[in-house]
Amino acid sequence: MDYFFIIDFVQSLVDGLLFGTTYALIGIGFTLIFGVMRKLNLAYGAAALAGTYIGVAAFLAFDAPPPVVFLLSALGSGIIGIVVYYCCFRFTPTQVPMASLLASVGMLLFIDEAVVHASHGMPVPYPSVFRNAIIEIGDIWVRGDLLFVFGICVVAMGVLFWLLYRTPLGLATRAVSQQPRAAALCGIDPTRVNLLTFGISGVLGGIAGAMTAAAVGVLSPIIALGLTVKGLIAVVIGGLGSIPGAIIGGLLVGASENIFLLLRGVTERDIYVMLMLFLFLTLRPGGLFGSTAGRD
Amino acid sequence: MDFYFGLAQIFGVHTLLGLSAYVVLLTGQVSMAQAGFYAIGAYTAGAMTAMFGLHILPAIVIAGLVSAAIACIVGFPALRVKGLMLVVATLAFGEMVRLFFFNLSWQVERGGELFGPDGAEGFRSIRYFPENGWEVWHVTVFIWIVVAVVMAALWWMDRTRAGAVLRAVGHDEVAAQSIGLNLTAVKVGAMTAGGFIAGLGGGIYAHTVTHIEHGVFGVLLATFAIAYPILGGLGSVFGTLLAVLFIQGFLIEGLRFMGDWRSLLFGALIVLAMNLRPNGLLGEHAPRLKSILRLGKPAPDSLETKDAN
Amino acid sequence: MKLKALLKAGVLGVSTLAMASVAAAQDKTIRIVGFGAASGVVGIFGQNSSAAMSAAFEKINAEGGVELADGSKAMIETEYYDDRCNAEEGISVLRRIASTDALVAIGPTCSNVAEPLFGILQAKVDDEGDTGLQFPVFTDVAIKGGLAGISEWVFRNTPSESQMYDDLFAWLRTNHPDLKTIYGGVEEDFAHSRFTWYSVMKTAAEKHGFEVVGEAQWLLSDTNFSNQARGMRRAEPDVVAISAHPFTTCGMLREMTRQRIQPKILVGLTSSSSLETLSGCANEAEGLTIPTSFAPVNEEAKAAAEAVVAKGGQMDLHSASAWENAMILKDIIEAAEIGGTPETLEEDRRKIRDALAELENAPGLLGSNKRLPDGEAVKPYVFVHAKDGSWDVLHNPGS
Amino acid sequence: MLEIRDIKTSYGKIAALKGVSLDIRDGGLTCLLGPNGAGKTTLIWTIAGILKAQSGSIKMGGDELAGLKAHQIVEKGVVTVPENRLVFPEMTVTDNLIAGAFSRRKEKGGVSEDLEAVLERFPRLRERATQEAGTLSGGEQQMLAVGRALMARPKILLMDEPSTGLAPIIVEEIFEIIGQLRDEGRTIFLVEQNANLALDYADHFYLLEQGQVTFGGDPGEVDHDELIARAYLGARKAS
Repeated sequence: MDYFFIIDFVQSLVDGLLFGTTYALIGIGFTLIFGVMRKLNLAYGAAALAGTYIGVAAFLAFDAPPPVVFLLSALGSGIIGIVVYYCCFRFTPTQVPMASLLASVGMLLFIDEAVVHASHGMPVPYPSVFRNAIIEIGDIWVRGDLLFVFGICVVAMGVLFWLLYRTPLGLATRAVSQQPRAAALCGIDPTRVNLLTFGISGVLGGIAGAMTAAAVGVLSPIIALGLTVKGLIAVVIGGLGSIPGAIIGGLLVGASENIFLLLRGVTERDIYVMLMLFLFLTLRPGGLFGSTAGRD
Repeated sequence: MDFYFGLAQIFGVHTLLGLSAYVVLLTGQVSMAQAGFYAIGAYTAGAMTAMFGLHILPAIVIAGLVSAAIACIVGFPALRVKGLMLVVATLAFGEMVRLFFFNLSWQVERGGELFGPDGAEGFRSIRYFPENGWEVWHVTVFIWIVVAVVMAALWWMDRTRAGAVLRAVGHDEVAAQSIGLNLTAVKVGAMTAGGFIAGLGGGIYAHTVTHIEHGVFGVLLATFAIAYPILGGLGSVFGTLLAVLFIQGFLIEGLRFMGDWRSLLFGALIVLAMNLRPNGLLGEHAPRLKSILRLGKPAPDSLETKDAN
Repeated sequence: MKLKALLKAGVLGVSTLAMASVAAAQDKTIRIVGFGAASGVVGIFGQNSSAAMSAAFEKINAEGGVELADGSKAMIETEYYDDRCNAEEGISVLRRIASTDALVAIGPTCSNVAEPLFGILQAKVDDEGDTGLQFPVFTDVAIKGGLAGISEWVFRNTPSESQMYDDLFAWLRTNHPDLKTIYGGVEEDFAHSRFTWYSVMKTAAEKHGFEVVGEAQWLLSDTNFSNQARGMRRAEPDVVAISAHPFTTCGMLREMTRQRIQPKILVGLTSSSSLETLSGCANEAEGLTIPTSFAPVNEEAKAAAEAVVAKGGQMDLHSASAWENAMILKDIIEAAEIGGTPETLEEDRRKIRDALAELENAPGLLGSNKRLPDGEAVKPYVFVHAKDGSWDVLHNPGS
Repeated sequence: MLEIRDIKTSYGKIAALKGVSLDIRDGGLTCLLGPNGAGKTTLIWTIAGILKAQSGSIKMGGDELAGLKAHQIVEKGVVTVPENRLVFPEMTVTDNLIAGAFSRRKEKGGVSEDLEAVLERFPRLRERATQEAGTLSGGEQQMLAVGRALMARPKILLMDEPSTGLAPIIVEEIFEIIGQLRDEGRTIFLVEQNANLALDYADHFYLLEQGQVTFGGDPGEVDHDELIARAYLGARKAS
């Protein structure tokens, strides 16, 4: 073990953990929707990407400052989330889960193509803050912009927790996710809760998309599929329906993929990530925090 | 004319892919691993003919068997989970297979040229058909004989106890278990059968396109595999066939005149179809000829609740 | 909105059909059809190529069309098919084109479509035992090295990267004798990028005395390049060569800036000398040096570029090939003495193939294109570099 | 208070309710008896708005309830204690109760007073106020479900099989609570298999057999044994 290897290892770990927060956000989005509706929204990553493009449109058109771009990305993605709800989930029957699954696939293809159509598939620059700020701790460099991404993601999670555990709306959301019928009997309108959940998870997705784009500095439609797959993996490792699980899962995916990259190279990296997931699933089907998985 | 025969080849190959997911879906499992089995079939059959000079028929049978064997092995651990977890587990497996072929380089020399998979460059010159004097229509007939055999076998199975068992598991696992069915055996059996069919399909696919590479067998193809039976309806094998015709024939080939609007419409029409016919184009019950002719009928009603969402 | 799009597209389709049939009634026409990815993530290639092709044919038609064997003139009629960069669709599209009265096809854009597509064609002409499709394909965009050898029905007017990079590194050696080391960056899962680094750039660099001190690999959809850049930082290379598409090229360049890696020379992949790289990261790409077979360096090239822009496309090294293909095909058709009637269709296709095979030189936008026996081309090129948000000619070996 | 007229509900092609009519009287306990599969729970779900009636009307005062959604019916004051409790397992007891008052979120105040009142009524819940509801015993969960319904300040309380799955001694306890609620003058509609016990508390009853009301009256007017036999076994059609 030479010195460089240890430095590389720690550096990979730090970068991976910071980057993993975006996976965690996407994971939380999947978990929220799954928790409330017991359904998988495969259009989620694409909606997040489309929202990010809405933000970047403002950047290109009006040279909007980064905070406005981030905000617009998040809001745009939230609105698209609601559209996805109406198109794929609102009118497909509850007892036919496959219908909404496939409808969301159709929506994924539609949104992706709409983004490509509007942008001609060109990569566009995405604004970031503290782009060139680097904190040097010995030989370990911590990227300032990634720290910012990490901070925003932590704040987003904090707001989410406040929303879920401190507001009537959050109470209603938790009620619907735990016992939808009883929630209706308490006077909670499940349709509205579903709608809101799609909106909120859309906003989270938009933040994740914006932060990914800010970290890379460039936005391209290519990132949608990666976000979807990584988010799904994070959710499953953490345990379905569990928000802390999604966070841990996201960080774990981010860190481990960077470590595998260091140890085994880029072409084999994802094999090991997938293998880890596969083993996780078969050895611990409920995920890390999977107390609710049994109900499905 | 060759154009239509070529199109029929695509229909045939995709029908096999869809049917492989259909068998697994009957047990209520959504498997995203079908593209992986398809890839295994494609590389195996390609290796058999291009590298070892086998005839196409044993080549695809071997491809099917290899895929089936791997599906069986994967089935045991994978089917411990269900629902979304299974979707992701099988997705992970499919990606692992793809990445395996991404890293696989194994070439042999035949007649002064190298044949075989070459990592990211793919596997070139799987030209069994043109090199052996097969016209396009020969290939088409060959493919559809295979498809017809597979469809007939599944149709027949659906009418026997085996089909009833699969559907029972798909409908209600607890109830199926309580009448003494071995869930693991049934699910792994379905997975193995699905793997076999996907292997056949992949084997044929490799020969119709002459060049395969890892990128083809990604998440998108896996999604198409499950989309066919879901869109068509799980009532019978004809649902899958109809969905293949709808997607490959209408959405992809039929709308080609629309230029790049076609891709936009593609997703939108799938969304629309699932909203209008949530149980699939042909519904979830085995159709009689009469109801095939009258497609406009509403989906079979089931427990209708007001908070349908 | 969907309905509107549908209606619009329907109306468009019907009206072009109507117009086409009117035109057919008046004149003789020759059909040359383009195909490639016009939608999806790489749709921009097809859109540009389609614009360049139709602009070129418009120019030819405006100048009176092409002359047939009997001395009559024929207009060129064209259309463009989208294959979405999908192998099966590409094959289906080519079969469809072959089933019409089209003489020759220009396409595809994606190397991963080109590979299987060329594989379904007859490998050797007049090989009775080979039932592959017999239809001439004159490829414009799909650039990955060595593909035309798959079939004798295939011709490519894509630049020869091995020659371009060989010359580039030779030029670098001459002009910067102090540069010793090179570090490669390659997008590992995209055939073209991969091929160009391992088989083209690396070989050329070593040949001209550069020492390869390391390689960084990443994937098409990667978003985090810090590990890769760190290796690069430690090697302190004089030259960094990046063989990747614009999205990851930009991502990597950003990471290099962040880690304060400042090579003396940055070399990029041919495909990156397009607007995409500049729209993605003009600042970081500053100084990126790329050999390209198109730049508006003369009047003809400038005029062509303007005509393509008027058609809603962009002229770059890929779409310039589409333009040149159209022009070359005009000459070929006239030289091969095409009948231009439905009865002579088979024969005409064969004549075009043979004429393309015999062609040794063809005029291009930057000068004369040399045609090779295996169907490939060697085209004139210039070295460009990114400067103040646009591509600026750094060196023109031809001048 | 609630007039139910000719309600028909079906699952697909199978008719579960074939035209049910009955009245729930103001300020008293109306009880619905009937064998398994008679359609009792279907009727509760239909009144509560979870299931959609194909035809018929449910009137409260002048308001038509049929066709409203479940949460709107709760806002009208018709509140259900569902079969099997259906508490929110991963929420604390207090949160469960607060969720019960969701329909009143637009009113100012009052919720904390009601919460205090419910905890007063069920001291066992107060002891476990911060525990997750999923960890409670069956009887405690039933109390929680009743308390949750009370939080909505119901005008009519629908109770579906409160005794299911509980030990006899707990059932007694639950029924004592039901008795108390009745004595406070609340309007209660109780669906119960345990006809013996239910009849002790009922002011009025109906018998539901095969999706139809076959009999109705005051407990004092009929032969309990015969009624109970029919309620359990489902007699041949009343002659």
